[in-house]
Amino acid sequence: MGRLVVSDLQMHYKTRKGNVRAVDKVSFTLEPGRALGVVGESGCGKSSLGLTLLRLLPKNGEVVGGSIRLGDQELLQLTDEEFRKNVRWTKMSMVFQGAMNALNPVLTVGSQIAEAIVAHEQTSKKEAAARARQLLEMVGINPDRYHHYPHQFSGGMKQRAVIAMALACNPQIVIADEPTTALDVMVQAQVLKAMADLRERLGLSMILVSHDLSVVAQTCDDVAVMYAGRIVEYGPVEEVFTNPLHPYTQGLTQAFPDIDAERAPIVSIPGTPPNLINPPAGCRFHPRCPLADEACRRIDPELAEKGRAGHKVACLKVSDDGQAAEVKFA
Amino acid sequence: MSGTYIWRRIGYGLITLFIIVTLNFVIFRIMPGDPTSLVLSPDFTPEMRQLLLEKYGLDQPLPIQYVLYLKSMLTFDFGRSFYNRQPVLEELLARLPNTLMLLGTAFVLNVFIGVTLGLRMATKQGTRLEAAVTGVSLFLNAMPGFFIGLLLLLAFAYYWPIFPIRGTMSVPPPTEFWDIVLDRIHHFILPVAAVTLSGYGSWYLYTRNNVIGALSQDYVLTARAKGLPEQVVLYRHAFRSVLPPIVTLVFLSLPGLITGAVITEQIFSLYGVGRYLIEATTQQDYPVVQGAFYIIALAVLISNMLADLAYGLVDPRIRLR
Amino acid sequence: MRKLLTLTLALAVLVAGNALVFAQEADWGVRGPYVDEILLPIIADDEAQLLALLRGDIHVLPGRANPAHLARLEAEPNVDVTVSPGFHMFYLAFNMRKDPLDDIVVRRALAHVIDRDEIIFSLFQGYMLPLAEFVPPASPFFNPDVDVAEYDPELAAQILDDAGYVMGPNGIRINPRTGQELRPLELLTPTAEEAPTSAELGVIIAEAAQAIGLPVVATPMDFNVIVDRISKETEDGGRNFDMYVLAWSLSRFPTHLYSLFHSDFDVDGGNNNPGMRDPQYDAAAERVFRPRDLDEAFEAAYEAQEIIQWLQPYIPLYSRPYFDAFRSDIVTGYVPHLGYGAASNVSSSIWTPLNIRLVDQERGGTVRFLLDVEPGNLNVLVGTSAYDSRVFGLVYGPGLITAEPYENQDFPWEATHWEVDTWITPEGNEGSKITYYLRDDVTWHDGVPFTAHDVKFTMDYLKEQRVPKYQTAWIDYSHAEVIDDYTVTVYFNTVSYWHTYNVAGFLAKHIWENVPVYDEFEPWKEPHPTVEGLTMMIGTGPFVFKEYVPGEYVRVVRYEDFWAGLDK
Amino acid sequence: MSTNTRKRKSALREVWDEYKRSPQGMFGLVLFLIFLFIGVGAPLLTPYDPLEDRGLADSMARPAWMRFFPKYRNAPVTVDALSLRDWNVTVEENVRLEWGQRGEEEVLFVSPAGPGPARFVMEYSFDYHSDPPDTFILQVPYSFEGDTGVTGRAAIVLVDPSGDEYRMWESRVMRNQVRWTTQRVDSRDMQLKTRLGFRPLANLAHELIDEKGEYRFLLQFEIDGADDEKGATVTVGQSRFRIPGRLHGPLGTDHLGADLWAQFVYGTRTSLTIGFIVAALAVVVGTLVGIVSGYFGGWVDELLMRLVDVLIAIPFLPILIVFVAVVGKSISTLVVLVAIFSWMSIARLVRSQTLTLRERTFVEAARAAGAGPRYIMKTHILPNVLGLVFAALVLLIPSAIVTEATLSFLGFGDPRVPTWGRMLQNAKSFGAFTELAWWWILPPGLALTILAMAFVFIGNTLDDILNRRSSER
Repeated sequence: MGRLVVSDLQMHYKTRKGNVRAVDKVSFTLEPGRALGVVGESGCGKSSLGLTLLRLLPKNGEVVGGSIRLGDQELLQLTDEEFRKNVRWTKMSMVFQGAMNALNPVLTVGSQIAEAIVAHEQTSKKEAAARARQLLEMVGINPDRYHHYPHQFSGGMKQRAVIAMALACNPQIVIADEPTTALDVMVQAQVLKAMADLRERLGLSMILVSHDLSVVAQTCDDVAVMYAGRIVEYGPVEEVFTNPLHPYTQGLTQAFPDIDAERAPIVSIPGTPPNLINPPAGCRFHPRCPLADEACRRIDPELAEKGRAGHKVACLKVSDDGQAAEVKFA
Repeated sequence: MSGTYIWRRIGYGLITLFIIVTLNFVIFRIMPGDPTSLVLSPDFTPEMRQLLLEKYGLDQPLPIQYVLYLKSMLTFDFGRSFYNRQPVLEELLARLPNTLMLLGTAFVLNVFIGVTLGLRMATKQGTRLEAAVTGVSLFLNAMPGFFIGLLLLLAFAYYWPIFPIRGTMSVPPPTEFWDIVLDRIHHFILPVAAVTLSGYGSWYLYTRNNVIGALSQDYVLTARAKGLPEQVVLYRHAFRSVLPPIVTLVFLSLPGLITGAVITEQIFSLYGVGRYLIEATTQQDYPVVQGAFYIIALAVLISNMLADLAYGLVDPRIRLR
Repeated sequence: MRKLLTLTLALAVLVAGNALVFAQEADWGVRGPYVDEILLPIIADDEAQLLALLRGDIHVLPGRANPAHLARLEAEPNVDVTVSPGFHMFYLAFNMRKDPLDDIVVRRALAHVIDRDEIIFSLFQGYMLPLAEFVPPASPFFNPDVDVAEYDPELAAQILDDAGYVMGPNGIRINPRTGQELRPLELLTPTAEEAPTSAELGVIIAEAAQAIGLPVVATPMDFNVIVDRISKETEDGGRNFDMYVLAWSLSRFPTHLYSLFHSDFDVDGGNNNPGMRDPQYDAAAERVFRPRDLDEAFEAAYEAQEIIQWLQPYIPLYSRPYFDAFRSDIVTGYVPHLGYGAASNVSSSIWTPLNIRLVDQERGGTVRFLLDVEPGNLNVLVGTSAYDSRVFGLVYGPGLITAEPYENQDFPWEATHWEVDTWITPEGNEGSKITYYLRDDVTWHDGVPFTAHDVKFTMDYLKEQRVPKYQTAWIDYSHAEVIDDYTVTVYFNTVSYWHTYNVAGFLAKHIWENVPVYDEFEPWKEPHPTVEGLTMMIGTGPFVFKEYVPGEYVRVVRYEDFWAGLDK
Repeated sequence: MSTNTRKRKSALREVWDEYKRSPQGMFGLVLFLIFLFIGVGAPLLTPYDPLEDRGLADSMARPAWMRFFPKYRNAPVTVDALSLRDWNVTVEENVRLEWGQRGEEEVLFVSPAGPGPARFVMEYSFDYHSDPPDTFILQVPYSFEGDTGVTGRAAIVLVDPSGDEYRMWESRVMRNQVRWTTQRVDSRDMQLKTRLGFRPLANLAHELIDEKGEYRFLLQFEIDGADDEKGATVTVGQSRFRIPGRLHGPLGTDHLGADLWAQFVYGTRTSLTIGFIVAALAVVVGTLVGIVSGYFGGWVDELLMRLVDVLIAIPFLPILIVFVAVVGKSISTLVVLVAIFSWMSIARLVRSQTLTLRERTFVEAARAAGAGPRYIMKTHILPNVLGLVFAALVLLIPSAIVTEATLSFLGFGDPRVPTWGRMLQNAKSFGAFTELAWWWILPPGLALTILAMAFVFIGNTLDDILNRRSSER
């Protein structure tokens, strides 16, 4: 098992009005067996990051720079066919946002799991089906429901089925894109627990893309906070969430109070994420940042380790020793 | 799919049929004139008219005519044509093979060309080829069916006399089996082409748009992510999910096909049911028109029902109640 | 010794009384027709018919009328078009029951504003013949001396002025009876698919009438609706129209003068649509319908024409000649028949099928003859259209008496001669009694001789079955007596010279005596009981019916034992 | 209220802004506007009435611009000339001429100057340099008035450049009074052709005017038997000579010599009108049925949806033909009939939309507040389905237009109204096929196609935008 090293990854969507820089010089490392959470508002590029890793971009999406290494293999150099055969699902799989739609409504759930196995391994359909039943059982679904259609499953079951599907070909890394959105809280907890168990049992690495900080806090080891296509803060979950340095992260943590916490006023960060075709000069957050000054408008801050080990942040207002002003969003 | 559903569906069908059948009767009785007035001859006397009315059963009071009519519909004994005194059912059946041949072939071609082309082009969205195919299809689809027929006739029968101008066989027809087949094909090419050209477009556009829609669905993304080959993604996932409406449309397109038959048979002078219907209408040949409409309505209702059933079969989400 | 039928006719057709146009020698001394086979492909579409002729798919294209087609055919070097005046009459009719058209002055004024030249040239490119008389000139009963109303709008205006229809302030004349402006007069014209140009014709007439202050408005209307309105009586006994234009196909006999204008037919469903009720005319028309002999027929027809020309219940407008096209490079020997055309009306004129032959072949070969409309029913008692008759003419022949093509004089056919007499019916009335002397060499297609029994059977069968198509034949028929195998006397309950022509023997007794219901019999579909290769559709005509493929064609072949021809 | 309208306005603006961005939609809109311009501006685009102005040129004249093809360079153009003054008197024997008036018209009175035969010849000559024409017409009005015993004769003679003479017309011997009549000499006259020794179908104009050069028409009058007491007068009116051209206007002429461009232009007008009215009627009915059916549900819904089923189950073209035969062919009944068979899809669409809207909170709230069904349907449901309905309306227009054209083509249209379908039907029935007259066949057919396509483009674009908006809401 190798680790996943992403460095300076740049991905643009080509549109008639210009290139949308959805992923902009993103770097991180995912050690085997660890879980990385990617958080941010919608439109910040976190889903695009997942799609880029699995090379599932729409036609106008194009990787324009950087590298993705898995173990000692540079994934960006593989042809589409090699990538499809050797990487997808066998090394890296994905649990998609909204399990409702991730399953084809006109095919049985079991067959959708089995077809992934058939596509990658020299197995008979029968064997694949047997494996699929095991997988269903593994995520806590009665294997007899192999022949059922998605609409006969409850939301949580569907999500677990999708997870089972992600595990079909024994991948090293699972990218989970908002796996629990649209589920109610109880089910959410069940699913998260199932995922955590499996990860432990199978020793998977995971990238969890979510806008829900609490989910990330519960599930992940590390967290990357994305804003406008960039990682603005990175570090161990505990560290980042208890001691958010970037004003944006602070805003997020205020917007998503810990579910355990007492009722706290829910606040939101004023303004909207920037247009990624023409991102603001300097710090991309400056138009929304209460601390922004002239320097912020000019200088684009680097993601750098500040304060404690492994806690990186890209903000001019954070001192090198990791001191940051507390920001209050009303 | 429960029994009660089917029974209810059949019940609705029967009610609908009854309404159509009754309308059919009423329409012709409110029509000005009677078929005897079409016998325009200086020798035509009032007595002769009375004779004909008796012969046609039109001298009976309306309620009795209606009852007799309903009975004839139920027993499929539509009586004899006023115009040529031939049994209506026999006449219809005699014309049916040509109509079926024309529409059957054209319909299969329509669906086949439309759907395969639509699938193909859905994956090539944005290319020049796709733009050209879609443009041509839109154009042909917008062109009135009769005009396509006219143009084909004008081009390939009048200007370049490659194809025959009329009928379904040479006069006299060849005697060898294969010559007969070739002769038939030669005669059917233009009409079939006319129906196909004017009809495949809607299938093409429908398939293309829906497959494009399906391709942007999450489950297609999932399928791709799973590393399935592109063909599998396209056919097993994208196409399979748009199949139910297409199958339904296959059954629901029957009324449109009948309209096509009327126009095409008229333009290419084919001995078919559609042209017969128009002739009978202008001749006020009630038994023929009523019989033909009854059969058409029946066919349409049955195919509507089949459409429902087929949808249930191909779409697991639908459980008919 | 059997008689050899030779016809040597110098044929000439007059075009509307002008010059001698066509002359052709017809002469045959062979048994039966020249050609072995006539194929009749069914082609419904006008343009396709024309193209079929040009391509050689058909050799004979009867009954063209479309100016564009005629111009095209004329330009073709390999196509001959014959022109024969016919008994067609396109007319403008008035409702004489309603004010103001009940006033003869108004009708006569309208007769003077009709510019037939304008109609014929602007709508038909000159291909129609102007017709102002009530019997077409092609008919032997045409009276050339009646005064017709010439086109003279000034005279029309003057007639109206003189009768007190003075011009009102709005360009509409005042009705002297009411003192009000004349009400709008609706002119019903059939829509395109029935008669493509009659809507325009209606406009021309309406404009001409408006120009002299008669508020005529043309309304195109569905054919069925027009027929309904003009032929059905309304509650009050009138009819719901003012004026309309339509056409009649008349015959060489002037009997239409009776059935179209006699007051007896001013009843619901009767053909006296204008509502003519003139005692003097009725008397003349009755004599036209029931003449004791030809002289009386002529005299009465002349008189009736004079009266009706003055009363003007119709204004005849034009007559369509028969334009029959032939591939002159393939076929020859066609015979234009005055009033029937060269190929249009096979059941009335058998001359062309008998005489037509291939250019490069003395005898034998196939001629392709257009069939415009699906025959549908080849039972001779049912099939009514002119196109069914085309087949019937070939298979059944013209009957006991026919007409020669030059002047339409009687021409003996299956009867060598006949005697017309009278008898007293059991009811004490006078009736006609006609004795026919039949040829003894006529046989049905299955070889059975054609005899007096067939004639009697045919007449009895028609009456017993009340066959509508032949109502004129049986309605006054009493009974027939077979004198011997080749002599039959037929008795009618009324006296009329025309009965002579109504006697027929086209039903083979040995076939039809087993047919209980005439209109359910499908003789062309049933194989002949004894002779292989024949159907039950057998006649005494020059061609034997072979097959009818619905939608495609009809095929007939030469009857080898046809009576007209060389001695065996 | 004012905020509401402002909101509506800005919503419209937004739709338009979005619409502008769709090239397909804009293309459709431009095409539509072109047709709209042609339809609305019809009277400005052509001086002719499409149906009543017949005989503008020869029947089936080609478009004027075909002159640029070498084959038609010398095609005859319309010659329409002549008043009485154009005639030259060439022979004058014993006659007295006098100009005068007859009503408004200038006429020439000719009477014998003295006893004995009087002879009088007038001549009209013209140079002809085009290809032989298909038709010529000469109309000469005249009358004769004479005392008993005085007779007159008249004749018209054509002299061609090589000097051959053709006696085109000869009067009977005129006695006493011959009323004012117009003698027409027409090259299409079958009787004239046979009299001159040609076949009755011969193209007389082709045969007679077959060379280039000077042609002369001679009008000859003779008066016999006049003396000092008895006289006679021939009155000659304004003659008219006409060679209808073989080339005419932008699209040529039909079989009656009527202008095809005028028919096309007015056909555009009718097609658009029919399309809009049918669609509007169908939308009104469909929306009403859909809302009522969806809102009330129950047996009302059941009944209305059965009706929809029935109408959908009937193949509409044959039944329309039957109906047209029953009800008549006026354009208004046609419109109503087509509308009757067009509203069902809209009813279904609106019904399903209403079903979801009915459950929405604002409807529930209104109901709780005591609002009646009429009010709710009008204020809450109707505005919310209007957007979708509008797109459906646009998509209905082309099918209505094509349906009308098909009916007209099959001969079931209103003969008094110029439409594209009628043009095509005429083309088919009056020889455009045998002539391969593509300039008659293609314009209406292609116009139908392009207009239909324009509406489809517009409709699809609107449907996209409005559907997205309504699903986003």
